[in-house]
Amino acid sequence: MADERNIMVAGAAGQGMQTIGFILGKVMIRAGFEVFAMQDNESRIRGGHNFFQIRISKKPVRASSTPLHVLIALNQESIERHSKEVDPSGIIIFDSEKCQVSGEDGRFFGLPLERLAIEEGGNRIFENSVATGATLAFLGLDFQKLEDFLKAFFAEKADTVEGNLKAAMAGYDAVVKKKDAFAELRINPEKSEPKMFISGHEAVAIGALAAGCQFMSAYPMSPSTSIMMYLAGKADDFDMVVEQAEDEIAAINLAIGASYGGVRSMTATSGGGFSLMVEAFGLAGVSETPLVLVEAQRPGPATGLPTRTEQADLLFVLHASQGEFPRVILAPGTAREAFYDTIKAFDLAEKYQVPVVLLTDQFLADSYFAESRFDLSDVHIDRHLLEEKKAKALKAYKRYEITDSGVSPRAIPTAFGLEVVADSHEHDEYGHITEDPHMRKQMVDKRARKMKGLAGELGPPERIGNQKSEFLLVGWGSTYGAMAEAIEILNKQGISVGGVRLRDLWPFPTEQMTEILSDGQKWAAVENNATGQLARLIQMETQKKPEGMILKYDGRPFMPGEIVENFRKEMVGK
Amino acid sequence: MADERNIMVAGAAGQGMQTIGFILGKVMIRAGFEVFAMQDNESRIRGGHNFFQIRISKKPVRASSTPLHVLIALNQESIERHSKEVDPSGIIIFDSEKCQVSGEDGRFFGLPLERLAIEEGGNRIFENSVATGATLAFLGLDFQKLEDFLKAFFAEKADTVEGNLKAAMAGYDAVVKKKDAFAELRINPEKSEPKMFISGHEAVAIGALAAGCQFMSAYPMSPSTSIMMYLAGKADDFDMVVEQAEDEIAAINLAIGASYGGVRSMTATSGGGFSLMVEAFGLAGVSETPLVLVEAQRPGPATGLPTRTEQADLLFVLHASQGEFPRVILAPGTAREAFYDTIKAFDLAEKYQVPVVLLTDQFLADSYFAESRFDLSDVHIDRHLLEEKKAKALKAYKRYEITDSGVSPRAIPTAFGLEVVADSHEHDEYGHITEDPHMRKQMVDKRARKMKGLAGELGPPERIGNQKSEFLLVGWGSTYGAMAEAIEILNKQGISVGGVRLRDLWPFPTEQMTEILSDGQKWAAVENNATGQLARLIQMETQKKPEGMILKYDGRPFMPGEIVENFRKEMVGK
Amino acid sequence: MTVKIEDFQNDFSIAWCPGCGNFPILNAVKQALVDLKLRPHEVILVSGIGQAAKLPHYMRCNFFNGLHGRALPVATAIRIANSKAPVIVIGGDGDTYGEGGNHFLHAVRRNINITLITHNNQVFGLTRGQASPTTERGFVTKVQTHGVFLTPLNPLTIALALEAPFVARGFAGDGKHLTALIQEAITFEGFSLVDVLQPCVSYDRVHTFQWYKDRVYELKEGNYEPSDLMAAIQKSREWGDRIPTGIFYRNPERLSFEQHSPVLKDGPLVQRRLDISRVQKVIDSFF
Amino acid sequence: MTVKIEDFQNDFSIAWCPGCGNFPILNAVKQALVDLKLRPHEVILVSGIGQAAKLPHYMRCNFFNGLHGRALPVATAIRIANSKAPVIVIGGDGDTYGEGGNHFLHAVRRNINITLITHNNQVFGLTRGQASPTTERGFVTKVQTHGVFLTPLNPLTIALALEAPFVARGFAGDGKHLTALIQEAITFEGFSLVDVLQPCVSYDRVHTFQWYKDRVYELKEGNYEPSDLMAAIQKSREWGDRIPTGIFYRNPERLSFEQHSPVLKDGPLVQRRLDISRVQKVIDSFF
Ligand SMILES: Cc1ncc(C[n+]2csc(CCOP(=O)(O)OP(=O)(O)O)c2C)c(N)n1
Ligand SMILES: Cc1ncc(C[n+]2csc(CCOP(=O)(O)OP(=O)(O)O)c2C)c(N)n1
Ligand code: SF4
Ligand code: SF4
Ligand SMILES: [Mg+2]
Ligand SMILES: [Mg+2]
Repeated sequence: MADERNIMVAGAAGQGMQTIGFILGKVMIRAGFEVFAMQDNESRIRGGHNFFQIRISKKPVRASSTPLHVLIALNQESIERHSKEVDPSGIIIFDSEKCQVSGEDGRFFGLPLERLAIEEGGNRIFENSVATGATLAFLGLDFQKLEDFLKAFFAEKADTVEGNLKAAMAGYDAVVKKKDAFAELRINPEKSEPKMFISGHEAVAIGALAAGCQFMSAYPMSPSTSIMMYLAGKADDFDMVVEQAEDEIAAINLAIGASYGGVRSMTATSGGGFSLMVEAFGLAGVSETPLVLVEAQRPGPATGLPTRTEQADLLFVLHASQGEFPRVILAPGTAREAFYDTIKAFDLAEKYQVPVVLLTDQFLADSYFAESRFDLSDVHIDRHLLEEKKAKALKAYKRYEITDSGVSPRAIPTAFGLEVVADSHEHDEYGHITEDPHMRKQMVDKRARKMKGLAGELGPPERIGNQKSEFLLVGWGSTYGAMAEAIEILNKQGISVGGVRLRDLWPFPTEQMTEILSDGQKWAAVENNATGQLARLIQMETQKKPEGMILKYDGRPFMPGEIVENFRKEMVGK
Repeated sequence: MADERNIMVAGAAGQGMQTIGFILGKVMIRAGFEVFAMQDNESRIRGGHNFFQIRISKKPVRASSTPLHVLIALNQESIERHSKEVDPSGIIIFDSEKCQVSGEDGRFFGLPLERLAIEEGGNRIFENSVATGATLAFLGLDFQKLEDFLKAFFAEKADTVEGNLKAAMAGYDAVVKKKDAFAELRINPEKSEPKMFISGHEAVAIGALAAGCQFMSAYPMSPSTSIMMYLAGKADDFDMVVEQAEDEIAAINLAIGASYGGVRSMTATSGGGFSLMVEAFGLAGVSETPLVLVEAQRPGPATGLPTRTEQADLLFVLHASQGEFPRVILAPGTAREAFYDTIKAFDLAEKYQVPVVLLTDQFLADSYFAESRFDLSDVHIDRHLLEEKKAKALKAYKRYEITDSGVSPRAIPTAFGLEVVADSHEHDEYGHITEDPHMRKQMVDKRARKMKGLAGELGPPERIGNQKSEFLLVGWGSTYGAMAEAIEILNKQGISVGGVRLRDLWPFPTEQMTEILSDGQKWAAVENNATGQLARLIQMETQKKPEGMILKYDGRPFMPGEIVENFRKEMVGK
Repeated sequence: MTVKIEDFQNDFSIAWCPGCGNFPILNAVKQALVDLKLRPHEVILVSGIGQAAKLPHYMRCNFFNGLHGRALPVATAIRIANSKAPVIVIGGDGDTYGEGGNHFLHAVRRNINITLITHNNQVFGLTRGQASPTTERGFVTKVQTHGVFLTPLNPLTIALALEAPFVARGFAGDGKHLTALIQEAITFEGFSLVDVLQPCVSYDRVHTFQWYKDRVYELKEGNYEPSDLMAAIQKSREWGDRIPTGIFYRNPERLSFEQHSPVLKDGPLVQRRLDISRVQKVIDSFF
Repeated sequence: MTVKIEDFQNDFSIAWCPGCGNFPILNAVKQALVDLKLRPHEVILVSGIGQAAKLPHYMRCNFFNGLHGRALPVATAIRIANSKAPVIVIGGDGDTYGEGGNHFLHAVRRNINITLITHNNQVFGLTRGQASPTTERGFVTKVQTHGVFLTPLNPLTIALALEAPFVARGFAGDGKHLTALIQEAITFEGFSLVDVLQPCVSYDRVHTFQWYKDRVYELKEGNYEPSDLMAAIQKSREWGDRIPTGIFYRNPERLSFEQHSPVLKDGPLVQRRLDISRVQKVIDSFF
């Protein structure tokens, strides 16, 4: 029996692919599978062409894969676009009364989806459930799992549960009748611990909750909006204010204000919005106000491809804003990492009084991961503030006291009877404007010293696979899953490839990377961009140049197979 | 007789240092000296402490120097701050009735400046002229030069000329009486061709005029405002509109609009304003709209030191804006270069349809250079537009046609009966929104191909001095003059040092720099910043690391002597 | 040569939701241009980002589709450079009054001769239904979970507070009236605002075509004189059971940017050529 | 413990020009705080960049001196985080109505309980005398060489067009009246604007203290009722031989952001602590 299946739900925006995809994913994870699901959406509300792709597997998966085993084609266009991606042994479910297929292709499985939905469920909106039921049957899975989930999911709407279930059952039954024709597609889950089914940005959002974030301001921008949406739904329960700003400049200044005002705060945007935040990003830097900022990358330049994915903002974020000041850049590769990195971001922001950027992208943001329970036992919130006792003992409060660590005592205004200042000019230790050259130099140096402490806080580059391999793939952020899998495949193909993955990107692990890259392995960067930004950063930091580049910049994420293919082209023989 | 003299006019904002400094500079240059003058101003309108420092020399000078030979101290504070910088043979001119000096220091030369101004000129505002006259006398120069200049300068105001002249003569006479006491200070000019006395930003502004720029939009921000001010005064004569924008975002979008609309256009700002322009900078990139942008650097982060100098925006400008697209960065080092680079910027912007950044800084902007006449005979304006004949023959106009050079035919809207489009999304050849992965990739590649053509347009790194020296100093932008002079001094001191200066910074001259740095010379970067941004860029591009860094980041420019000193500390023995 | 509405047709496929209020606005824009005998290459459309802002892609014309919120400065300078061409800005309510709010204020102050058509659907359509600056109080979204409680921004009142010389409101459900408004706005010499009530069928179930139809009424000259600024401000504040459409204010006396500017008086910048001897003179002045 | 004006004194040296209208405003701010019995550590000042915006450095207080034009969003969120503290924004006219124009619109819409004091000197002081959004027509500068011809932005009218619940104008030449206005603005529950006529002695030779003194008159309750929005709009447009100062509009009925927000009703955010069991519940919801 096979190890995994790829399912795609495809149709026009507004046809509910997200719901059915989400339901399928949940049912599969509850059935005991490992699951990974990605979304591919156009920038429109109705019509066009979207899909939701789910991979179920017996072993952990963190990327999508080909070929498809089940295609749920909700309209004619979906049949035409995706049939060729379906395995010969696969199945294409479509509405036999609304779409047409030509030829004698055994993969086509027509069902009167809409009619069954109306006849069985009582409403055409249940047509997706017919297809869901059929999919379950093809995979040889128990209907009960779906029933349990739908009952929980639509808990408050008995009618909806009823209609969905009847429609799903109709789809299920239609397939079960032809049981043996598709026996090849069946798959059995392993018994495993229950897992969370969670997207990258949901993980960021609940990371923020776990970190005690109480203020979030943003201006909607794909693919970052999901964070604000999620948090807005939880704000009341978490003593949190979520404020939609009039623009991104307001969004970041609001977040900075809230932080100065005394609560943990964050903002989220995409590259275009970050562009507008750049000045205030420097304000956080010079005023030493803690700030957590999610930069959810999408393809640029400018408006680019609003609903698609890319990793082309790394060097921009690293160098953004006039002048020089310390910052932190974290690039999680999975939902689990996104959760913990968010918590870490809040901690580092306050411990070092610097802006911390979580660099995500559309692919990470909207993809669903199967994750073991996020463990809160290690999560402690330390605000790293000046203690009341110390405050009371102070003769004069120097907000920007020059210290060895570069970190100065931070207090919350109106508490402790101190006056707390923050300033955007170069300033003296009291926060007053200065033009003195010596003070200027001292302040630049003080801020810069934080880099040393920060370097000690970050994790080392992660080694993947054999450390003594002939080749090395080097990647960061959301390509993690696809790259790791590609390494596995290449090794199976007899090519000795290891990997290095950077999650904590800045301060850069210069020593470690220099060491890693001094082993004489031929290396290639794997990046979802056109210029190899991590590779360029590595060159800057270590003076090591890659032998090859595996780049993709068409707005779509890597699949492991593509990396394998490109690797063979770029590197083998080098 | 000595080769050069350093003169400083120091006082509070509002005391007219700029006028007297400017007048002295003009008179000196007309007398046949080489002149360099820099300004040091606080961020305030009245009071505080400012100075204007003029160096006159028999050979070309492009940096300030120490010690001072004449200090015109317009208030007590100026005496206290700057006396120690005055050479033992030098002179300190001050108002003997308003300021006090202690001790028996032969350098002090008190004159009742204000009283003489009133008595002789009829108004206290002429007190600076008294000091100017005295300075001339100390240097042994002909009064006639001053008289001629003042008559021309205040041409329309006979009263002012009269008052100034009488006051100046009083100062002059007072010194001439004590003729021999200060004989050491005298200096004779060489006879040389007449030269322009022009600041870096004046040169940018007239470069724009010479390039046929007809639109300029900006939001005031030091040290960039001088460009807008200058152009506003010339707009009527040059069929130009200069528009003060409501903010920097408007400023750059206005400039882009004017360019699309059909005229050459520009904007100017400093780092903080550029931060706000970053998004539209990418808009120029993806819409392929020509744009010339002056980024006049000042020390950051954020508000930083508004009226001071730094070179810390290089990596920011290079990587600014989400996504990846070609751009050009030029960093002139003198007024002359600023003029020609501005003209070149307009040409490249239209030839390649890319944003071009002129990276200046406060020091370059506000400093006055002695320059031979700017020659216009090589300046030709080519708009690089689609020709009318070709336009008329087109079946369909593809604004973003995919070409080998990456450059597509650009037309002006409403001309030729074509519809001209510009788009901020990823688009097809017609400029319509596309989400197609293949078109996306083709468009990224098309835009990226411009880099190749551009690389061929730029000048190579400039070698300074001996190419086979033991050491190499590497610098860019406004440090040019000080670095070149430091190299001269070091060689005179018996240390074998050469230099490399980058003026055309991007596309980077990777091959040439790799070659230069492969010679085994020990090299150090000379930069007015804290992290060595050019050094980091060189590392990224050539994988060569400097042996040392000569950095200054206190908001003040380098003097040659400082580079010499730091070089000896950093490099000698390495 | 007469111009037909088909001349403005292109074959780029429209990504708006079926039934969206943007369709009739697109038609009205085209029809107004036809009525003005303008041909596609003679007019320049400028837009930002949003559903409304896609409009220029859906017809033949010169267009500059720039950034979210930034259409007005682009349009202003296009007009300065090319001051004979009619320039029309198409914006959404988020686009124009949210992200672009500052440019709105100052474009009105400049009184440049362009026409701003705002598709005011009281919602961020393209980003999936968050409140916009014009959203009515109480409207619940996934971000405004307790309903909007900010004061809605009334674009007409603001424009009038800035003495905008041409302020009008149209309704997407009345194409004929809207066409006439747009036409007059384009011919008006100075900054003209046409704020259009535009139902969003996907994210606003309250302000449907019917909801508006039940409420809108036309300001008819004769009954209403659009020449008194204070009266216009007062009228602009009417909203509820009755919602006025039409021209609220028209002031042909106020000089436009083009009329003021000493340089533009001599004709469009784009038609002038540099006289290099002037540069020479400037260079001379530095000696 | 009584508070004295000296308690607000610090020894940082003031960089304003001698005779500048900013000095009496600084005094009025301090005096208003003294009168309200607030101590330096109890009040938070927020400013942007400009001459006016340096004010917080010149007195003892908590302050956040941020970016040019961006004081309002910072102040808004400080108040949200710390919703018991009086938050006062100090801005210039360029700062607040130019660079920060969009935030001005939306801060008014939010009706957060902060006080905005704009030092309106009709000029960009710190950058040496360019026109600001409030500069009167005809004013010649080195950039506006033919004199300003844009319509001056009337901040009071705009605020009123957005239904700001407290709109006042003060004059730097009448410190007592100004103090009273600031005091009332601070105690007002909701967004309050005090636009202050401030002579710039270095760049504006027209609008001197005397020029204003010859023209200003106080709106006195009794003669003028600041409760009618339309009347206030009308009054806000009066400018010329007579210039009204005082409270143009006051609407205590309108609920503030703090009063609306379901979360802030329970007290300042900064005083609450996270209950980790709630996070556990959220995590559970992903299974
Ligand atoms: C700088 C920036 N921020 C945010 C966005 C995301 N965005 C695109 S359209 C839009 C708002 C759309 O609302 P509106 O302007 O009212 O237009 P509609 O879609 O309703 O026509 C937003 C926030 C963006 N493209 N650019
Ligand atoms: C982003 C940005 N743009 C421009 C500036 C330069 N700048 C500083 S203050 C100022 C305007 C000052 O005018 P106003 O706000 O009226 O204050 P005033 O000095 O008159 O009190 C400007 C343009 C800046 N600091 N930051
Ligand atoms: S979301 Fe609303 S505004 Fe956008 S296209 Fe659909 S109906 Fe129209
Ligand atoms: S320039 Fe004007 S506003 Fe600024 S301090 Fe001087 S007088 Fe005051
Ligand atoms: Mg809208
Ligand atoms: Mg001002």
